[in-house]
Amino acid sequence: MHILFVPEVTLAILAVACLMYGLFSKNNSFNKATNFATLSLLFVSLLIFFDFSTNFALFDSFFSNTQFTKFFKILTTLGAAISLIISKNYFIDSKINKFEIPTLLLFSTLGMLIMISSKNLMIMYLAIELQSLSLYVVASIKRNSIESAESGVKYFILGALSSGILLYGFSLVYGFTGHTSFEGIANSLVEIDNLPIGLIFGLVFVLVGLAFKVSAVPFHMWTPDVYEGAPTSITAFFAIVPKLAAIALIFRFCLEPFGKFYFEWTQVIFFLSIASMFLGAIAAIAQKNLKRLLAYSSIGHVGYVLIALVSASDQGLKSASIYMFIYLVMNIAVFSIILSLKKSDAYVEKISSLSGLSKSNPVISASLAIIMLSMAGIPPFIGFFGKLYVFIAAIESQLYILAVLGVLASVISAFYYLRIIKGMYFDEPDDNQTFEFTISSESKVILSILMLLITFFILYPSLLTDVVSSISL
Amino acid sequence: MYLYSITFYIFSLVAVLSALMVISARNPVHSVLFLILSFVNASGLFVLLGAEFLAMILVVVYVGAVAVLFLFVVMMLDINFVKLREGFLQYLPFGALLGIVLIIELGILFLTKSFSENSLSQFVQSPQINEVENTKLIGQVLYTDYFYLFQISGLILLVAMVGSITLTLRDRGQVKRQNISSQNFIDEKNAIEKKKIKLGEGI
Amino acid sequence: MIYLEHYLFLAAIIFTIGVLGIFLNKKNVIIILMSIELILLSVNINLISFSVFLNDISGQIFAMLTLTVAAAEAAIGLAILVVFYRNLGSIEVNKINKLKG
Amino acid sequence: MPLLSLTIFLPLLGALVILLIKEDENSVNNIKKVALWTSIGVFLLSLLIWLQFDNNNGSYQFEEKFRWFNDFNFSYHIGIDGISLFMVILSTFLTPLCILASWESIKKRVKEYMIAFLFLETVMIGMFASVDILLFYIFFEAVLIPMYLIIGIWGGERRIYASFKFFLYTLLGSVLMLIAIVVIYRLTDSMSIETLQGNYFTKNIQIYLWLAFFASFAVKIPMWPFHTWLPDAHVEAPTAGSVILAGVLLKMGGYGFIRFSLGMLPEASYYFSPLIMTLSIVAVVYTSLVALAQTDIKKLIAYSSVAHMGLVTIGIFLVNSQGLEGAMIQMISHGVVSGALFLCVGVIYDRMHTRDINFYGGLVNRMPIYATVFMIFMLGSVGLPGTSGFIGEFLVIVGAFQYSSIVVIGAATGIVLSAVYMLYLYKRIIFGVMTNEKLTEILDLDNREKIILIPLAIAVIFIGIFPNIFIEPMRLPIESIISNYESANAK
Amino acid sequence: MAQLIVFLPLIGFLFCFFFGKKFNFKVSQILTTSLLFLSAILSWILFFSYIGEKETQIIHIFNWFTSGNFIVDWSIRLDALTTTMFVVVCSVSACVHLYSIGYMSDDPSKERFMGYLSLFTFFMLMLVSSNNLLQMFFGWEGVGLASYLLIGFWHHKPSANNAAIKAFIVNRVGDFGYALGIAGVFYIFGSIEFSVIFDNVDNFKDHTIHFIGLNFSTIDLLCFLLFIGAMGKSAQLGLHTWLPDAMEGPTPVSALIHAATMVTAGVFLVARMSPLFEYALVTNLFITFIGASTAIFAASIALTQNDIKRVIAYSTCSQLGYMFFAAGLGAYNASIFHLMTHGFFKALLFLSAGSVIHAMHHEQDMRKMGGLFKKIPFTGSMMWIGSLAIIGFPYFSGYYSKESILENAYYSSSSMATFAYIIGILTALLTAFYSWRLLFMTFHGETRSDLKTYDHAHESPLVMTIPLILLAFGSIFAGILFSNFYIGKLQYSFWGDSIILHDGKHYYLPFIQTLIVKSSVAIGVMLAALIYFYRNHLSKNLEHNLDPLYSISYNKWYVDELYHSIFIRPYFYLANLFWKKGDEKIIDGYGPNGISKVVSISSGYLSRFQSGYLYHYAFAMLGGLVIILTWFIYY
Repeated sequence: MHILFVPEVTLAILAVACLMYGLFSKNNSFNKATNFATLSLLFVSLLIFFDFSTNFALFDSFFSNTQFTKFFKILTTLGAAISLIISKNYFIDSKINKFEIPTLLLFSTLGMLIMISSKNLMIMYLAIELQSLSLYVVASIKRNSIESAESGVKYFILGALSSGILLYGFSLVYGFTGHTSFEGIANSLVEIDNLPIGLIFGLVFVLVGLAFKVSAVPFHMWTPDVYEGAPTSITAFFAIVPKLAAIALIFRFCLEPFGKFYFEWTQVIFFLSIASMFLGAIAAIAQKNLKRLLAYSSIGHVGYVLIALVSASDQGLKSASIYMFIYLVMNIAVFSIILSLKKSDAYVEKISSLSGLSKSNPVISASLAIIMLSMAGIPPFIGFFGKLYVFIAAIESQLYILAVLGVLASVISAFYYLRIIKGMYFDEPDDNQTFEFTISSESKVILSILMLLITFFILYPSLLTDVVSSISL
Repeated sequence: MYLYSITFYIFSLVAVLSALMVISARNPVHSVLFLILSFVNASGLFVLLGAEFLAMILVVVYVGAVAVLFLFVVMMLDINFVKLREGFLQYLPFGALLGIVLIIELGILFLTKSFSENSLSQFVQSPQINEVENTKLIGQVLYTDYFYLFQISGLILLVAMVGSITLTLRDRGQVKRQNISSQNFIDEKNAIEKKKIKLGEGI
Repeated sequence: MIYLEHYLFLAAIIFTIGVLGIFLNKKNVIIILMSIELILLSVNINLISFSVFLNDISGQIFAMLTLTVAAAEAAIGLAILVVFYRNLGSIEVNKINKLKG
Repeated sequence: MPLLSLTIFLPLLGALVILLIKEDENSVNNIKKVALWTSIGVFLLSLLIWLQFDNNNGSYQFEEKFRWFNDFNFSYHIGIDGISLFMVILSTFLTPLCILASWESIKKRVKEYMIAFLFLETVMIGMFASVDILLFYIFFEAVLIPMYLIIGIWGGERRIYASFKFFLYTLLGSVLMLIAIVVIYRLTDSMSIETLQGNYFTKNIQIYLWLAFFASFAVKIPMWPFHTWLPDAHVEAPTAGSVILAGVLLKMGGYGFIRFSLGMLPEASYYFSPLIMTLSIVAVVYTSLVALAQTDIKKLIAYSSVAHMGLVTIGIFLVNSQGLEGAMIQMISHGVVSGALFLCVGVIYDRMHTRDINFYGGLVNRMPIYATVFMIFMLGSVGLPGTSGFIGEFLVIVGAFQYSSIVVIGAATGIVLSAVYMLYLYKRIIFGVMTNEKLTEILDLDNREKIILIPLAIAVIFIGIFPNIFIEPMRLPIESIISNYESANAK
Repeated sequence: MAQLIVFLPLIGFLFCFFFGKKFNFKVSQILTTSLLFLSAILSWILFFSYIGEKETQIIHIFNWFTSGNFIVDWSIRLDALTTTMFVVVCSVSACVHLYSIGYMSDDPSKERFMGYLSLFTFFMLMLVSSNNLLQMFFGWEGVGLASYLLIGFWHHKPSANNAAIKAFIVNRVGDFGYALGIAGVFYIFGSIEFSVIFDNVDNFKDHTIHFIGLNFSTIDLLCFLLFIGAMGKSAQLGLHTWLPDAMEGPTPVSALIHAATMVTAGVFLVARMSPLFEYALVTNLFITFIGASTAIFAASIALTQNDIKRVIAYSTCSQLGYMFFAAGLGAYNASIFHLMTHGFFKALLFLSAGSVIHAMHHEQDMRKMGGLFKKIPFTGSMMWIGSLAIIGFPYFSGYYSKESILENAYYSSSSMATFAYIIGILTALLTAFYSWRLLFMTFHGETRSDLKTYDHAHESPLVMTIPLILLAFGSIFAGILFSNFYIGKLQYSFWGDSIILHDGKHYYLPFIQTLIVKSSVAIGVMLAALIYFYRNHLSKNLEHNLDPLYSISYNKWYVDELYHSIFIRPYFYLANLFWKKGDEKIIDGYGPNGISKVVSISSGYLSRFQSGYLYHYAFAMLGGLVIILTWFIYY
């Protein structure tokens, strides 16, 4: 019976159960399914926390279970659960309350969990597809909205293209090493000193595919459109959860089978990292839509995490874990605000419509301001520590150029974060429309905890760093 | 051996040409048909390689299911096909350039000497027919070693199903459905409602 | 003689055609979906030929899984396309530009 | 008793109290009072620190140290020595005056304003009291937040431009410092300013580190040509914001130069001192000239700040006791004087709502007390002997003579040029016949303004007559920096 | 006692500053004046105590500041030089204080004025009693400040404001040199205390120093820098422009500035530093040259000025020139002696002029005076005494000091000596001319003022005349009484080691030279009498016929205009250029604003790149892929 407590298995069963539960409950199916899904995710994260899956023989060739994967899996499940909690109201309010949504998100989360711990190209591919197919659907779930449909189309087509490229890369890797498992690939490379060009090609194709998943420049172009077009609750999920899995995967893919040849892949990641940081920072400046802005901001954040990847070290791994945790915290916080903030009966999406928020809702605007400063990496807020750790990793690996470019990009990006604060605090409201902040009590609790974490993380950073310190591949 | 080569070239030529037609045909219906042709030829190649099971699967799954699905959708959506061909050439130079570069690079990868010099050259011989036949071999591992993959692909299909239904199924509010149990359990007291109607006011 | 390279190059050509199909096409989304199928086909050719030449069955299993996923992808792709068509009344690629900037 | 921590965090406590007060018409005064009394309390605490300070101890005093990160050697390590002592006191001295200065002029969002100010005070004190470099950096950057809000919310017409320019410009400088800090940590595994004083790095590394620190401090102090944010920020900031900006925030750059560039990177400092000298001399001459052309009073004073800070940087990189002590005294003095000048501008701005020099004239006829205190600060700015400005300026000149003739001439031109623009300003505002009819009803200083300005005037004179009180405590730390520097460059 | 002398005026000032408004103005007036008189009396007592041989005495007050080995103390150095200056400063200042009570009787802010006067005196006393260069600088700048305050006392007058600023800034230019000089002295000697410097001068006789790319003799350079300061304070040629403008202040201020405080500071500095200047051979030549040039230059301007105060002002300038060239030639004692006598008669002249102005209801133009002797005979005779003193009429004080300077010039071995001597004589002639021109134009002949003013002209009240009498006493007898101590037989015992004395023998001019000197003065007087008294129309003719010369003189050699076009205009031009072009266009334009513009433009570009079209996105992805592949192929 142990197998039933393997988190992935449990989640698969619960996902199907959720589908059934939603299908057969007569009314309020969305509510019920969502609650069910949330509890399932929390339950699964507990399972992950207590390591029920270790040493399960049948999984050995496909799943790896390390502190790193455990950390990311917990983040993923918690992130998914919380994003469900904070977006529940929004779903109901904007009449996209279909029970399929939590179900699909459960499946997607399952895909992510498998992604995180996959150590075989095949299962990696399947996991990625399981994850993204669900997301394609939820992106276009608001059927009567052109934007939602368009974002679905774009996400789907570009995603399919990227997975095609990824797959092509897999086939090359498989062909040139004769293995699909990470260990096999790594073993077949032990004796080789120079990576054969075929494998380099395979590697590049795979990296491009993965770069799409983490939305690194220039494979990022879907991100702003999908973030903007998808219903905000879905965007919240997009911004929070899949990034975690994709980052974990790209780390593991680079460091496990190809760890020896880091010189080759760091060249690619180096370029992606710089491009992401700068594009994320620069392009965001012209944005008027809050969700789009956050999309670019997430692109920028990915650039920083990739710095940690380029450092190709243990410290890099830890830094990335910390960074992703902080990214998660900040994004959940910001989306829990956006998902509850209405102005004259419409959810706030334009940056300009934030003007005057500080007068009517001082607490909310202060929170949002703190989050923005934190995202910009201004101490004493939590975001600073993410950047600090990334730069420590970079400096340890003597990536001075990357570190310098990183901080320069962070200055540019500070501009648009500040612009939001400016909108709330400096601008006079242009109209008399009032803000309405409706937030469920659960979300309120979550938001408060996160705000405390963001603000007072500085007091006891070891809270996080101790957890991370044991992480390795 | 010549026969093998000739067969290979015929299959691959047709596959490539029909693939080209897929993306350049004026009529989407033709595109779909060319897609089918391309797949059929590819499955021929699979047979040449000795992967009969996949060849069959390819024909069954693609030609039988996917391509038909495409055809179905193409027919279902009421689209003005003539209009859909415009503007193809606008980006051709760029696209062709990119395509050529990609082809050349992949060509460099596969057709240069360095390729055959590396570890794979030992396999570059005529295909071997295994002692165990292909289908059996797949069958031996698919439900054992790759059981979990199989399960996950099942989940993927489930997700695809759920997803397509969610997206496309429309609840038509006006449609009146018969609810047999409620018909059966109707209470006669409630079946008829009496109302007093005042004169000159209507209901 | 037909070597592995021939198969790989064939796959490369089909891959390129598939890729070109995605961005040369400005009008019809369905063609794009088909191009994706072409890409996946090319991958399958790759996988199977490698599998045969490496004398390793896992490549064929991989190809089979790919086929499954491709089918699922096609289904979802078409479903999304239908949603889009219902909203816009068209499947022209160059009308998909509400979201930009 | 952790006196220093208490000093640092007491303002934050005050801010928390204010946070709990609901802002309405009745409670506005309570909010102001809480802020004022908190800051006065902090000032008294800092005086207590001064009282207990041991002049004959060159190392850090009032040290407190707690481990902060488990995985890295960062710690909450604070302490003050003679160099930081007066920076702390300057901060605590100016804050209550600023709060008092905002008593009437800040009408909207008083609660947020006071919170921002108290937060700012915490951060400033914390920065000067940090011994751990990372802690220093955190405070150093955190300063941007309240200042950004102060300029942006309560500022003038172009406040948004100014606040963004301020924030981004200084951020740009300081992030490079972050890289340098991390590099230092990687190389030495230590983050304590105290242990890193000396010559720990090879010259090549020093040069890169130095440039990174330079980027940050040169913008902050600000040196020519990184100064253009300052006039904008000053002009747009509310009076109290300008006071703190000129009074304390600029000093962060000079403080950083002494602590980091000189203290940790002596060889690079030697290598780059010609660059600093060139930029500083240009700053002195150039900005003094530009100051003359200004029509906005605040802008003029802002430019004069740049010129005065040019003297500070010259003094610092002379690395002799006259130069360094001169620079320190000049910083203290400038903190008082320019702060006071901005307060003076605030006085008439509150009355007439314009800072245009041409609008004013002949104020002495209606505002004799104002004219007198303004005169004292003006003379302090000009560097008249007997005022605080003189000591620093002159020590720098004395020090500069030992360095190079060009530098000393450059530094000394400041004597002439500062007199030109300040006297010209004074004449245009205060003297002459009152031609503008709007001015005829202008009132002289009220009691609140007197309470603000007179302590500052006393401070200006006091520092000028008894500078030794201020030089004594910093003597030992400065000597150790100098001897470090000399032994490093003797090789 | 010395402390009292120095700080009593400060007490007066502080009282006026803090409590002046609270009490009746009379309290301030009486208090400050009596304090000053107290100071003056004390300083005379002190002075007489120094007439006997007495060691230099140093009274330490407290340490001002110490930075490294740069140690500055507040202290008072007492020697013959200091006490002389005490006497001059306190006496003149006391008289001016007293006089001001009368002169400023119509002014609304009397207490402020009295306070400033006391402050002025205090700073000057600080200056002269200093034992180090920096305390001296304190006084030095302090008198600058006080002069600024007093010149601009009537702050409603734009010309007064401008003059005040001009005074301060021109002085600052000098201070620039002085400050450098102090820094240099510290650099060389390791101390700025006089005794240390003087003790070590010998060691640096042949020392050279590298300065702005050239090698200088150290002492020459230091003295040159210090002398720049002295030039500024003492209004020597080049930095003299502030002094005539300083007439914008009330007349007692002018008296104070010209006679006792401020302008004498430069001479005092050179005398005080005489052990150092003694070795500055080149600089001494320069000093002589500047001094002599100033003497004749200022005198030439004084010839044609019509403002009564301006004439006297230029005469001060010219007399200062005498003092400087004497100092430059090494005759420090003569220089100081002239300073002292000049203090008395110049104060007398100014206060008398003030009295005239007071009588004429603030009319200063001599062309509107004349014949006033009948109306105000007392003032007239005071003016006569002063004028006799200034031209060196025998047995008046000026006679001794000026004669002594000329003697020194005649016998000096310096290469500038002859030049100085000739200039000295010429200047004496001009001095006599413009002094009598002033007398004639003001007091004699027909009146040119409107009758009403003339009729109302009246003698000043007693508070104004008493100081005149006191000063007249000084002007007449200072020479007779003290020449022995300063330049005569007793000079060694008197001066002690407070200044450098050359061979103590008192040479007298050869008879023929004496004759030349005396006759030049006589010619000056007679010319003035001829032109301005007997043949009044001649003046107009001369003005006309000697036009270029006259214009040059009348327009002060166009120095102000010159400065305006080579300093002030470019200054403003540069200021605007740096601001508009430098800061706004270049630094901001290419710096922050430029970068943000670039960023926002590229941001717009990037968001256009994000066109919304699928094929563009796919193209970008493929492009990225191909680029990376190409990179690896060519790498």
